[in-house]
Amino acid sequence: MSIPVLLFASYADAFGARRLDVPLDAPCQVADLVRVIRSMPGGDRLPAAPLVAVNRTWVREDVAVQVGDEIALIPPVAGG
Amino acid sequence: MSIPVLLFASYADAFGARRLDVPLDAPCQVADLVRVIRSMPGGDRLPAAPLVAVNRTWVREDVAVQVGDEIALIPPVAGG
Amino acid sequence: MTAPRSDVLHVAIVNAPIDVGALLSRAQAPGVGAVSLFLGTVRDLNDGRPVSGMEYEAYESMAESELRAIAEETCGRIAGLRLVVEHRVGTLDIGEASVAIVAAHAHRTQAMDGARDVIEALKRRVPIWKREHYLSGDCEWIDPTKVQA
Amino acid sequence: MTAPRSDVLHVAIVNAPIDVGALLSRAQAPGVGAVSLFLGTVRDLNDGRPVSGMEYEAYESMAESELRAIAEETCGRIAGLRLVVEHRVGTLDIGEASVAIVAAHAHRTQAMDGARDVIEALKRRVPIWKREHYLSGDCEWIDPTKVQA
Repeated sequence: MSIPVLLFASYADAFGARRLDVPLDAPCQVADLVRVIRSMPGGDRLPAAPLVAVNRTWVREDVAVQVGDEIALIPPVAGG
Repeated sequence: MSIPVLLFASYADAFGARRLDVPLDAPCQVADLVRVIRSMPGGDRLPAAPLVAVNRTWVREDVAVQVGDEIALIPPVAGG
Repeated sequence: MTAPRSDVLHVAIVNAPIDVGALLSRAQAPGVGAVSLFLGTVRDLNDGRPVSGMEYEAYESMAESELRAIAEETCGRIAGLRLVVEHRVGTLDIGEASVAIVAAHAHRTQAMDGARDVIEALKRRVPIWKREHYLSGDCEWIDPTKVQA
Repeated sequence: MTAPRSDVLHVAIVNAPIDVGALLSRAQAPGVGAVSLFLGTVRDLNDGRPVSGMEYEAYESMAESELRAIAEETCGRIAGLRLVVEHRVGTLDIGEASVAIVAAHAHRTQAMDGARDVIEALKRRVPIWKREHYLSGDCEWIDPTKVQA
């Protein structure tokens, strides 16, 4: 199975995609997802602790990811 | 001789005029002017230490008033 | 790179309605990254009394020179600040703007501090007065040294 | 007298130019005595490099909900505050507004604090990114954790 992850801005550039299918089974933790994404091509351009949102809410690394969650890897924000 | 003094807003209402001719000779101090104005009809409505401007600049009571100065007695300001 | 010059672009006491869009345009410049606008408007209630309108009076020549001095001092403290200030006098309806301050800068903190510094100094130093007209028919000069609404 | 209700009047991520006059109108109410507007605008120089334009991207659904959460939290802290917020995405020219925040209140301190609180939280929390396009032809995503322009 795999878990879809949304990418934006510099991360979309790094991975050459706006969405990744991460080979991992749900449920798992956000930290597991980040670890696998880091090993994918372009993953070396991620910072030490990238921001993650689940269902449009900021989450910590130890939050569990469920099937059907909307997961996004968020570059440093720069609005305004 | 007399010294002209401009009045505004509540002070103009208090004295029923927008300009007073204060019976006093220049040079004198601002404090002298205020003392005489206070004795004029309506002068009882002045606060203890009314603001005064000379030539459009805030001044203290001990400043000297010269012939030709533009003198104004300034009610508490309430702009904005 | 030298710090950009501060600039008092426009200071005026006016009788006509304030054109906010025009004031914002005046402050624009290619180096501006943040604009802070402050508007004072006439509200319908003060100290619990229903207000029908507000009448502003100024010692116009001094008000304009004090306002300009405040703007110059603020620009002196905040390098690169661009300031536009208008205060209206005359009779205003509920909702109309009595004062508009536009502060523009490369960065947001300086823009917001600039606008705030000008309105605070204006409230303390500029010889302008306002007389509130109440729905009851009477009216009263506002004395900020007596009531803090 | 009870404190007037706070109100988040409008929060949106938009593609078209921001209509500042319309946003100011939305915040109006008879009880408003002070309006503070903050505008972020695209400037022609960043970190000393000449900029030709700016491209804004958002995680739109989350950006809008975060922005709304920020507005609700700010209104929760400041009773009687009226807030209108728009952030634009897409490609912007120098001088165009990327964000507009209107905070209206009976009193000036609350209005100015409201606008400031929203822009500061927006900068920290709302998933929006910007890519600067330089006159030299290249472009770069801005990373505020790396440079403090």
